Amino acid sequence: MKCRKDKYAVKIAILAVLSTVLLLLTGCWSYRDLTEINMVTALGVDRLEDGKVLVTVQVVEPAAIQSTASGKGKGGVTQQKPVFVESYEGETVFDALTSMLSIVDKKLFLGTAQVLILGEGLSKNGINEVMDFFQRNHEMEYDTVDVLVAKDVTPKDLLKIETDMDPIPAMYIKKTAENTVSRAKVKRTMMIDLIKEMGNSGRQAVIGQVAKEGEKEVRTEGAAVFRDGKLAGWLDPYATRGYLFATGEVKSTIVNIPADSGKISMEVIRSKGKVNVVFRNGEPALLTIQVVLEANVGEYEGERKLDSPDDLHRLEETLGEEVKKEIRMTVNLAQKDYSSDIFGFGTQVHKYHPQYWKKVKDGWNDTFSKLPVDIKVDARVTRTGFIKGQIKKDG
Amino acid sequence: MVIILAVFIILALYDLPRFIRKKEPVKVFVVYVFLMAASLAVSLLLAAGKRPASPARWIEWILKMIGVVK
Amino acid sequence: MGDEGVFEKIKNSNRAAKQNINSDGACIDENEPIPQAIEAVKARLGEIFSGCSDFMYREIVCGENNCIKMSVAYINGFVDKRVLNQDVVRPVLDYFSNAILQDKRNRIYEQLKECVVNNSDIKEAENMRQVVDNIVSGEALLFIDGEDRALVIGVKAPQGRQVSEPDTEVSIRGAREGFVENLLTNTTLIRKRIKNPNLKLEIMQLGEQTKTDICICYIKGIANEEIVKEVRDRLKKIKTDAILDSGYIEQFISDSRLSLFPTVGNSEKCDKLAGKLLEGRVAIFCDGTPYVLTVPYLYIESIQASDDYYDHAFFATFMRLLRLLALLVSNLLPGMYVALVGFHHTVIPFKLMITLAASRQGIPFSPFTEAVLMILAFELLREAGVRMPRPIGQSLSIVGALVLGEASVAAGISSNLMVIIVAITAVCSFVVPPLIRATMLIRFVFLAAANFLGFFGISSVFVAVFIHLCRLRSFGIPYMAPFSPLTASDLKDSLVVVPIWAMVTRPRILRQENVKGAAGVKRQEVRLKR
Amino acid sequence: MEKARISSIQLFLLIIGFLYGSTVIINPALSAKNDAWLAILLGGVGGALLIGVYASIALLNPSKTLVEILMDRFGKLIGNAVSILYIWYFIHIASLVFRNFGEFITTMTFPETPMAVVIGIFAVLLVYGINSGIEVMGRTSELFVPFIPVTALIISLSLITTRDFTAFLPMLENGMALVLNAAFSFITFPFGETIAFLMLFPHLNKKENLKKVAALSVLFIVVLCLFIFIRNISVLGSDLMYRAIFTPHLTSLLIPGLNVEPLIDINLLIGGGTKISVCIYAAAKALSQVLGISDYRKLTTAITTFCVVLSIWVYENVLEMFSWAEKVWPYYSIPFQMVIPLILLFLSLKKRAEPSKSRE
Repeated sequence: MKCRKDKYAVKIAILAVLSTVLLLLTGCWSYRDLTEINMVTALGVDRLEDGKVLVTVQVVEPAAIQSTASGKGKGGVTQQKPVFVESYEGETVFDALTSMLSIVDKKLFLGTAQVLILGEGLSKNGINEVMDFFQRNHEMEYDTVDVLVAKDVTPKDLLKIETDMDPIPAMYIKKTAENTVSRAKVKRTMMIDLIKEMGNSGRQAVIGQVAKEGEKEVRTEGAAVFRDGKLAGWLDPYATRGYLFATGEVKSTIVNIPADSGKISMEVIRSKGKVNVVFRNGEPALLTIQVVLEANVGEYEGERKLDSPDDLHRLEETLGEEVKKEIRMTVNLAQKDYSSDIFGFGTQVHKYHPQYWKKVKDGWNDTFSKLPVDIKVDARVTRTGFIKGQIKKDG
Repeated sequence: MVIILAVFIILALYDLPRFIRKKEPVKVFVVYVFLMAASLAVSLLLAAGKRPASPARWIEWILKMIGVVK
Repeated sequence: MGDEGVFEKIKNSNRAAKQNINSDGACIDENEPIPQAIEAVKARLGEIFSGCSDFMYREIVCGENNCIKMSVAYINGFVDKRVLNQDVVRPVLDYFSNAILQDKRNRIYEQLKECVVNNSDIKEAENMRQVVDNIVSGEALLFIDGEDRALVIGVKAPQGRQVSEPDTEVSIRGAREGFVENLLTNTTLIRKRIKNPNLKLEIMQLGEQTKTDICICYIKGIANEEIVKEVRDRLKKIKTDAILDSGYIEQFISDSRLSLFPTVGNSEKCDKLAGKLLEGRVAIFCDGTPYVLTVPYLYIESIQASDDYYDHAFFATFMRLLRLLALLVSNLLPGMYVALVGFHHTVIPFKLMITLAASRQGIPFSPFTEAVLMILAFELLREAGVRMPRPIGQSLSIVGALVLGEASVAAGISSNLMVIIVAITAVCSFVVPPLIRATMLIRFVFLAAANFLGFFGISSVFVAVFIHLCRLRSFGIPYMAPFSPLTASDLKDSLVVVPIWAMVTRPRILRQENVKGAAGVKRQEVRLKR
Repeated sequence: MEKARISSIQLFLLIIGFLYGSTVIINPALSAKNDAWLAILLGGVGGALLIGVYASIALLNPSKTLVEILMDRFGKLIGNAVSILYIWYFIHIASLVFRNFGEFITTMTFPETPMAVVIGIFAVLLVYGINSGIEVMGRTSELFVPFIPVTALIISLSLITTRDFTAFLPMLENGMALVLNAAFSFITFPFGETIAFLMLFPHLNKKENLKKVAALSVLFIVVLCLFIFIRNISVLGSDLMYRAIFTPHLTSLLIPGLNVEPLIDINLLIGGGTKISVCIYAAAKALSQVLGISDYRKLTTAITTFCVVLSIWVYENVLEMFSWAEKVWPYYSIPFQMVIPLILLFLSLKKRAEPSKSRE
């Protein structure tokens, strides 16, 4: 009994000494208190004339956010600004971010980044190089960062806006991009999508576009088309929607169709898009785009009455034509102007005709530009809202 | 360096008195001391920045000699 | 009896044990005979009980020519004097008042035993040792001149408080009866619930000085004989001066004496104990304490409550899971917070992160220090609440609420969130009373690990704790049963509780073999499980 | 000899934990890119055969550990020599898993923490587990290993919306040779290493279940790997999956609105922990049997210390770890995992045939 107790005592003593020694001698390496980091909410990357990278960060001040959120009328105390924006240039993104520590007080933490804005200059030079850093860094959250390309404005200027809608401008920009769910006029690209598209030789990247609108607001509309990581051109909002229809990324949107003397807004509530490549004799002969969509009548300013199924069939046809027109416009842009397979036809070729793909892999965009495209839109109108026809005085 | 020594001393203090008390046969001591000494030597070399060629390399070399691996 | 008295007693006994002196003033041999002459008895007893003012010795002289000499010895206040007079002294005087000493002496003894004394609880003492033992246990001893035997008459006065509802284990449904300090009352309470001769109660005495009655209780045929034997053996091995509470026994018979986790259960509730007995557990009663021990005690029992069996099974299951959650939260929450704030910023959702950072702004301490301080403050308050006289309770809670809740935040010493976290942790720790002590200490270990290596530290400690739990055994039964080793049929009363009518087999894990034989007999019958 | 017994389900879970072990970090089958599913299937079949061989050896030599079997079949001298080689092999496996684990933690969460500390703490934990004996290891695995499929399922379910189920096309793009190569690596990487279980099999309480348990666990792990592979490729796409260092971790990062990084960490702790403890247990047990020491526990600390040092010593950088695991490991393992066991099986069969003849 006595011996056993001794053994325990010795064991405990040794374990205690061991752990204290370990704890004392080592300390905490990766420990970093929340108050000792600068939470980066938005990143802007641009390339300067001399080839250096200009990185802009927007950093949030949590205390200021809290006070603006909780006590708006707490006057008297000078309000701290909720965010600050700093820029720094460096050879690489990482270099710039680290060098920036010479002007900011705490380490920059990228895990909270909501938006990554790529400058036009950078995009024209190629984005693949700078994206490497964002993949490699362990703090980045691939699935929460919205990637946007700034048009006609530098990322730095864009991040400096102070909007009234949200204390954090980055959140404001992110939310305008999120509205794509109900608008479908901007391409929303999360970082993970971009990374996947960049690695996929059968599909070129398309990134949403953001521009400055006045002093305090941004406009998130349209998209930038890339070819092999380099900016090839822009899509206007309607072409963007054509692109989204074709790739099946439309969640809901409003399509205006002309009718008689008035206008009709059709609310697309469901849409599926599929691209395919038809092979003949081992060679691709035809590219097809099939879209099936379901819509409601959202607003009807037309003259003709709307109470028979035939009226709806007529609307379906017009809607289909309208959507087709938009897709056609996008296809033309992609084939003729930008020569970039943004729809992912190449992926289809890669998946189902790997032998042929090996031959054309490098020149696929040129092959793509020359192929005829067949677009089929099958629109269905199911509901008309609360009422059937429009107001008629004599009804 | 000091930390490594400290850890090894603690480990030895943890085990050896137990062995002595229980009057273990000599072979236990020999094997124990051999393994610990080897570990200590390697870890001191590593800490000093003089990394000896690792077993992974030896194995690769042997396999290359035989000609299985290019 | 005041606490100081107890303390003195322990101190004395310890000292005695150390010096290895038998502190019996007079040394009594194991087989010292009872002197035949009543004067010698008187002298001997007077010697043994010298200085004991509560020792009473009453001589009775009766019969013709005062030929019959008897004496009664007892401890004053321990026996019910009214009963003693009524059952012993009066009948003796009446019966022998005119008796002539014509019979042989042993006839007196026989007569006394068989037809005079009105008490049903009569034993015999054969030697001086037994005599003294019985006197100090509160029996009255009747000596007859010329006999080397003495009658032990059970006239112990019922003592202690009334049976009442236990304070520590409150239940919404179920019996309000709790155990009291008196061993006999307690065993009766159990016998009342299990009216079956198979309910065995084995009495033994422990403690060199205190001679405390200990009673092993089990149901023959349900309890595993090996466990009963093991309990008996372990109790017999106890060599100590004093057993003042079942807690003493618990520490002696625990499998793993250094483990923070209890491997011996205790309960104050009769219905709960009856349930445990019927599951095949062994109970250990200890005189002088309302807490009855049960073995084997498994981890799962700490999240079981007697209400579970009286309530709807779904509700009971929900409560079980809730308790498990509370257990996890009370262990892990402060550590998790420290890990999140210190290491794993990516895990925190963005908006929460802003709130967190804002609440931490301007706090001079690291989250670890903050957490330790707040938890210590809380534990202090809790301990103070237990120890101090009740009337002061109110002021303490005001101080606690103000200091902890308001002032520390206002003064910028701790963050709002930390107050919330400590509060949640505290509430959760009260949900699982048997593990409060373990939780309290392990919480700090988790905190330190989290501060050192974040989630990796936490999960390391978590795994270590579980290895430890898997290592533990309670009277041979693996502590983490029925999860590991997996005993499928016992899962019915683990994280889920099946309705009482579906619990057709007894816990298999408690008796490795013969489970079907025991339960199979009355399989269809709905058996009271607890 | 320890009288400890483990049940069939405990062995099943131990094998699963062992096989899953570091496969959660490095899955050699992934070198076949989008044909990895084929490599997993082929490797699984091969692995099942190998484990079948090991189980047969154990059944032909009941209640004997690998060392005792080697002594019986090869004689004392050669048996000792081969046993010592095996001890080295087990130590090597354990240290490789230690290294994988350390690399994972330092890359993913604690870039500033020295790897030795992470590994060291893990080692202390495991020594505690191993010294508790095989029974406790079995019981602990019973509590923890079920976490592995559960977390895999949770992560998959939360990613169900972001999937492209045709991502594994085209088939056999890079040729069959690559697939076969990957399949072979997959056999040697998790499956062949179960040779360490030959030190554990004698503890199984119901010997007749041995083959069933082995077969079931291989089936389970193949299904689990396939499941995880399909999840990863359909979420990440083949290019990113191939480029990522710790694929499942990356996948788990993509759960919308939630970050369950710690879940993967604990998976690794469980799987890797099981694997390392089985290996160190096997090594310690083998060493104690070779030397004739009564209790393996005396040697665990020393062996674990050596493993920790070896794990830091063995590779210079993370890419060496990956390329070595893919290129050298399979060939290095052949004698240990295939040649010697097959010889043992042959000799054991012969031995069983002999006495019946001599009796006639």
